[in-house]
Amino acid sequence: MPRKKIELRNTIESLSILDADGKVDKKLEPKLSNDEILSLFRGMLLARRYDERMLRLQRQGRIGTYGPALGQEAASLGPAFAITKDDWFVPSFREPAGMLWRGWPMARLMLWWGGNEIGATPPEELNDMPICVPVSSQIQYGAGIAWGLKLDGNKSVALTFVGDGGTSEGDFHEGVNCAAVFNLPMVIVVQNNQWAISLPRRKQTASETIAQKALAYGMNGIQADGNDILAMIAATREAVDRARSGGGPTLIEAVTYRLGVHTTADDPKKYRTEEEVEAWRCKDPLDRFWKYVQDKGVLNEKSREAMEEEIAAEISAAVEKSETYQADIMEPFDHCFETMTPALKRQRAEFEAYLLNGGSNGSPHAASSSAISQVH
Amino acid sequence: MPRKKIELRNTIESLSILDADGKVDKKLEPKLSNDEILSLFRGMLLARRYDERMLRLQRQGRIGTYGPALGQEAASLGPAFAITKDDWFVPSFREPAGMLWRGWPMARLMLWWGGNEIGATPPEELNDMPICVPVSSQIQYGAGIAWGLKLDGNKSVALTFVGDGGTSEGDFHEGVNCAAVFNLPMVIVVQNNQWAISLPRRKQTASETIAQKALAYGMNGIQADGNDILAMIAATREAVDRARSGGGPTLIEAVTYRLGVHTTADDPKKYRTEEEVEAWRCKDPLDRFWKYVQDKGVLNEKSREAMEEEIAAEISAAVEKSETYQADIMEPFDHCFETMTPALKRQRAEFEAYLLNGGSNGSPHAASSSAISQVH
Amino acid sequence: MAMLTMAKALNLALKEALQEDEKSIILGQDVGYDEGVFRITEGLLKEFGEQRVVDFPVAESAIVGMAVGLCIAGYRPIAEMQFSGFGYHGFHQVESHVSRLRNRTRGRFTCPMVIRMPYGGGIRAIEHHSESREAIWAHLPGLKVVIPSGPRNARALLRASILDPDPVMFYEPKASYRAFREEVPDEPETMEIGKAQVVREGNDATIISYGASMRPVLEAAEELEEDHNVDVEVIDLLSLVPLDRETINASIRKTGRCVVVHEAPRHCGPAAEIIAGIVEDSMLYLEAPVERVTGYDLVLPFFNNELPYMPDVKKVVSATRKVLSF
Amino acid sequence: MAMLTMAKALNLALKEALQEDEKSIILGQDVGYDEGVFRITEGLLKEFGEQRVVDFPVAESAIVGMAVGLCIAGYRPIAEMQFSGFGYHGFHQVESHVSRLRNRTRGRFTCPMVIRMPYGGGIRAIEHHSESREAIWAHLPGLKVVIPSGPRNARALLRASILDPDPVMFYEPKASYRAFREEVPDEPETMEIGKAQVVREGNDATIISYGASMRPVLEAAEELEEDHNVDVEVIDLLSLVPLDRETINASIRKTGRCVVVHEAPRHCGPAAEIIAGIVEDSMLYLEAPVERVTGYDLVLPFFNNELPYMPDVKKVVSATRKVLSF
Ligand SMILES: Cc1ncc(C[n+]2csc(CCOP(=O)(O)OP(=O)(O)O)c2C)c(N)n1
Ligand SMILES: Cc1ncc(C[n+]2csc(CCOP(=O)(O)OP(=O)(O)O)c2C)c(N)n1
Ligand SMILES: [Mg+2]
Ligand SMILES: [Mg+2]
Repeated sequence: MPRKKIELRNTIESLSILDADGKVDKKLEPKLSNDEILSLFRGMLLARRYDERMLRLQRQGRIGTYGPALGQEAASLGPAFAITKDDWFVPSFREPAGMLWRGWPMARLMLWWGGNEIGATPPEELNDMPICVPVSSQIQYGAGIAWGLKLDGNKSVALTFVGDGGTSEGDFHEGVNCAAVFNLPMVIVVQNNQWAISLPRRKQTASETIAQKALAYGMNGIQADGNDILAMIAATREAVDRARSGGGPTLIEAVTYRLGVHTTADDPKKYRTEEEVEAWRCKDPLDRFWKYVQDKGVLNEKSREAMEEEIAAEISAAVEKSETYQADIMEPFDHCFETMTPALKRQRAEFEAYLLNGGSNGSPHAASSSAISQVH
Repeated sequence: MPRKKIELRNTIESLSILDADGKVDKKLEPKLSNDEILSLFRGMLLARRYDERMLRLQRQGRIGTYGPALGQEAASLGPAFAITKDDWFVPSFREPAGMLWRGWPMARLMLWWGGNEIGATPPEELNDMPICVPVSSQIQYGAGIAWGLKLDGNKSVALTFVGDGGTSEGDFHEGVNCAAVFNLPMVIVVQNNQWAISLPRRKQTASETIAQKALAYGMNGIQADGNDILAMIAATREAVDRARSGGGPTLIEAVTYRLGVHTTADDPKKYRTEEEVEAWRCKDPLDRFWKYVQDKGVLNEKSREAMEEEIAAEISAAVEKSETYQADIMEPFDHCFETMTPALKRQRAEFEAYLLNGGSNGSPHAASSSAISQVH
Repeated sequence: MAMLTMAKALNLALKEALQEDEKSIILGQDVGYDEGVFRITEGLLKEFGEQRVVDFPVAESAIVGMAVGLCIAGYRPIAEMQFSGFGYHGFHQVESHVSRLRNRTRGRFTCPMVIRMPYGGGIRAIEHHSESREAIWAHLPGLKVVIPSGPRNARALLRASILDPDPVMFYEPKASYRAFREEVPDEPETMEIGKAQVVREGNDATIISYGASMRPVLEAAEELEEDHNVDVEVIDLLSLVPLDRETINASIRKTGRCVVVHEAPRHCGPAAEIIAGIVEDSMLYLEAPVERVTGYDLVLPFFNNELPYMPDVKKVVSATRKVLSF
Repeated sequence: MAMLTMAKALNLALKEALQEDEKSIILGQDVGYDEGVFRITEGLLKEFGEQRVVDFPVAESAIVGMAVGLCIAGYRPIAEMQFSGFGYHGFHQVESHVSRLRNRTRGRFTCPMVIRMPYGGGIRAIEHHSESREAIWAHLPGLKVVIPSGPRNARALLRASILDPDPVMFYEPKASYRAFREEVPDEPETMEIGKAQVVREGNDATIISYGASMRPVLEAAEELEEDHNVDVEVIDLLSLVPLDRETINASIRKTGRCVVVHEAPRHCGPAAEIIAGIVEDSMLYLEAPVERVTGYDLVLPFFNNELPYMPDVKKVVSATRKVLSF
């Protein structure tokens, strides 16, 4: 036939298991033990309370600009839960839930937002990358890690996150295309939280879904309810199993919503309505899972209270730990190269002389606070 | 339904009208007058003979490295035919057929390959861009031109070319995505000639077709037989009509083949078989259209002979014109900025003194010829 | 005359451009409804609409590359990179097309565009939001590189950059956006691009700087006068390309001593070019080696440690005293 | 010992790397079946297979970015940009990750990778295939920038770069790939990165250069001796980062006169840094301003006009005579 429809290998599906009212699709429900359900709930709650505390710390001037992930807890925790320690976790910057689950010391995350490289230093035992700031650039090293894993032949996968805005970057395209070409064990979760700072999803790309972008790469893609931790677990498990068995990468669109500010420097009232936010608040992943947890009899109001207290104490301890951290002001010279170059040795000596001579030791900042409050 | 297939707005079709045996699908055949058929054939023949002559000139050392488009004549001529003078023609580097059709003086194209900026200077009356070297970077200015046309409200379109290899670049993704978001009057023709230097199409991307990449951007896409000038005309007309009426951009995959070398510095024997090339030679767009032209009674062997002679003379005249061109050695200083900076004035004086002092006037090159023969 | 911050002054220049030339168009991430993450485009979407002030997807290469196309189509784009730390994503488009289009087409097509980007440290921002890499653009032939230091010159230079027939990389010292106010005339004002300003006259030494570093430099100049009875001349370059060697050399020939100050890393940084130019033109007048007070050849530390790694008053004072005591 | 071209010498170093370290991996466009557009990777796919020598899609940012990931996973990638003129497409990945990963993670992750790219003019190549922009990398903290000039040092330096625990931008002077042969030892040989070589001793003036420009420089040195009885010292830098200021200064203190030669544009180019360093360390020894023989601040013309725009023997000779007659 001279003009005919081309049938594609892959189709794009949408997946939802636990809906906003707490109703569960029994057929699709992933099998979880009560312990697992408990710890998943704790993980979500911990991330939520962490975010809330960080917002307060920012207002008190105790950390810098902060970018919360309020409302997106399920979208990073579900996937993190669905992989093993041996797998790699490659975050963007909206995955505190996943990072804490993986074992990042909370104090380190706090130190990142407090302006310390130690916060970007993954503990030795974690196969984790730190927060990544240049949007979508992490896709590339995510793909590169997956490549390494494939070369190693060790069946691990690289779970990599990016935002809806990030899908417009060239880096997204190049990395995902290459992951498909090389058939890499990579799972890409796009946290489609409907906004990229002030740009709504529909102005970011004209495609109906983000998931269908997988078709451009001839790979698997699925749209999952990102506020439904069960759907996120199921979608990721499916993708991870496929990747482990040589089936290549998968693109998972997690449909979610950024309930809070982009960062504390942002004022969402400029670009979105309170009604829109309210509508999404009803789909809060934590509330939804809380119903599920209660239905399963894993927790009740009272035992949750205890959990809340425990979490509050954990967070306070992390705050204290982070606030007693003392950065070594000379350290940057040690980490530019393995061996300091002559130029750096000279500059280090110059810097040392400056400090000895009473130079600034880092506090307090000179810039006006009005400038600070406008920074992303 | 908690797990369901997502139906997409767009589907991808394939289109072929004039097949390799010269059979025509009458239903789809675009209406062309005999004059149009004649000039289209002349355009294809001219491009073919131009390429052949350029290859000879290169072997004789009269131009630099040359990148022929042998076998891809229909894929750029068809689209060029389907737009008007007011529309913009934004080539990559495999569109001599389209460029000559648009009205580029052949001598200028020769001068481009002879190493002169005049060859990159579109004549004042053409809405054309010159040859673009950084793969896919032209997609961006193509989209920007389309944006300007839309702002002007003047119904023109920007026809932009790229190769199959070019679709892997971040620039392709960013430009096409933005064209779709802004609903720009742009037609993107991907000349899928199966190879990007030595990389075969299947290692460039894992998608079954290039056309389906349109789905990632929520826009129209079609796969056309790029060796079938009728299909290329029909596909482009459809896309152009849609763009003019506000329907946004279209991605056209022209399935074609590079019958010759990537450039004269390339040795395709290193990476592809003679059988493969032979198989595609049977699909030669010129031979195929020649049958059509004869069937239509527009030309016969004899009148074609006359045309061949006329073309040979035209090309010889262009060679002569290009070889008598004298570049102004001082000119580069005039075209860096509208007004020369003090630094450049100073450097210009320095350069003048050097020339007066007997400095090189440009000939001959010092590099060893063995180095030259290895350059892409 | 109104007392404006640099943020407001830049906003004024943008507004004037949109008013005066219907072909001018602003594009960038969050420049429309959000009015820019630093509010530099405040009120512009409201006044000029979505066609003229365009919120762009997160795609820097396309911002630059499509701006090239807009230029070809006869428009005058004013593009914003949200932070200079993300301008690199468009580097290849700048190198391949923005800086070359005029030359390649022998003037048939040109790029009368401005690429604005906030740069520099000192505002407690997260990684990638504090660097100074102006030298990489200054090295590319075909670009102008303009860097204002205060509200008044920011407005006048942005206006001049927009009117310029060639592409201008416009680096905005974000730490100065709201740090102080200056009188800015109500009437449109331009400054010639490529002319440095002697912002303080003196005879003992010349301090050359630009952008955000002008503040510690001027403070240092006062401290030097008050505490050390040293009378320094201060030059605000205002642009790195063209570089005003005439003004620099006139001053060096007077003072014979020089300190160059910038936040950018030292190696192959702007100070090196300034020193090379001084050597070429005025070596015999130099009475001491030129001192460089610059960023070290390190990535600027995360913000908790960044301040000591930046030029400050103390460093400028001691470098100046060093060139004086040579 | 064998007499090899630089192309063959580089090929040898790559082969050694693949043989000695199973974690080494070569990636780039057309490096496999095509054996590289300059045949630098000749025979490697055949010997080491598709897993070790990887033909990559046309996506420079991914070549760089995925190489970062390979490093994190414990591999040692040797990436090729087909031409330095397309390396810009990966600039943001280099700036954001390659050059910073060690610092950001306090050494938990590092980037022991090499990015090779052919650079420079003079081979009648089309647009974008002839530039010299090494300065933009040299300005980024965290990168080493190595540029060999002949077969023997090319092999030894590439080997050293591959073994280096930090990222190296390895600029290959393509005009020298097959221009001449040198004895190259059969046994693996390395050179310390960051050490310049005095390739000709002399007392009257110092000519500093690197890469492709070494050829006209050495020819000029001979001409100066024969025709003008001038005895110049010639320094081959071999790397821009680290820059061997010790060797430079020792020579300047001896000769008092200096010419710096490179193809890169002048403004903010490598010569500026070299001159600034000389001023800082040895100003009082300078008996004449340092001359720069460099590319002009223009895009290199298309090849028909490029030669006069590049440094050549005549320019080096006349600049040297100028510093001598000052
Ligand atoms: C390359 C790059 N460009 C711009 C920015 C500034 N920026 C930070 S977050 C952001 C929006 C990202 O949107 P999205 O990917 O949807 O992630 P979200 O913030 O919604 O989680 C932008 C533009 C950046 N960090 N990196
Ligand atoms: C950004 C960039 N990277 C690399 C190159 C070198 N190069 C020239 S053509 C080519 C292959 C392009 O393949 P394709 O897009 O399929 O076009 P074709 O040559 O097949 O027409 C490459 C890699 C380039 N010109 N630009
Ligand atoms: Mg988002
Ligand atoms: Mg191709």
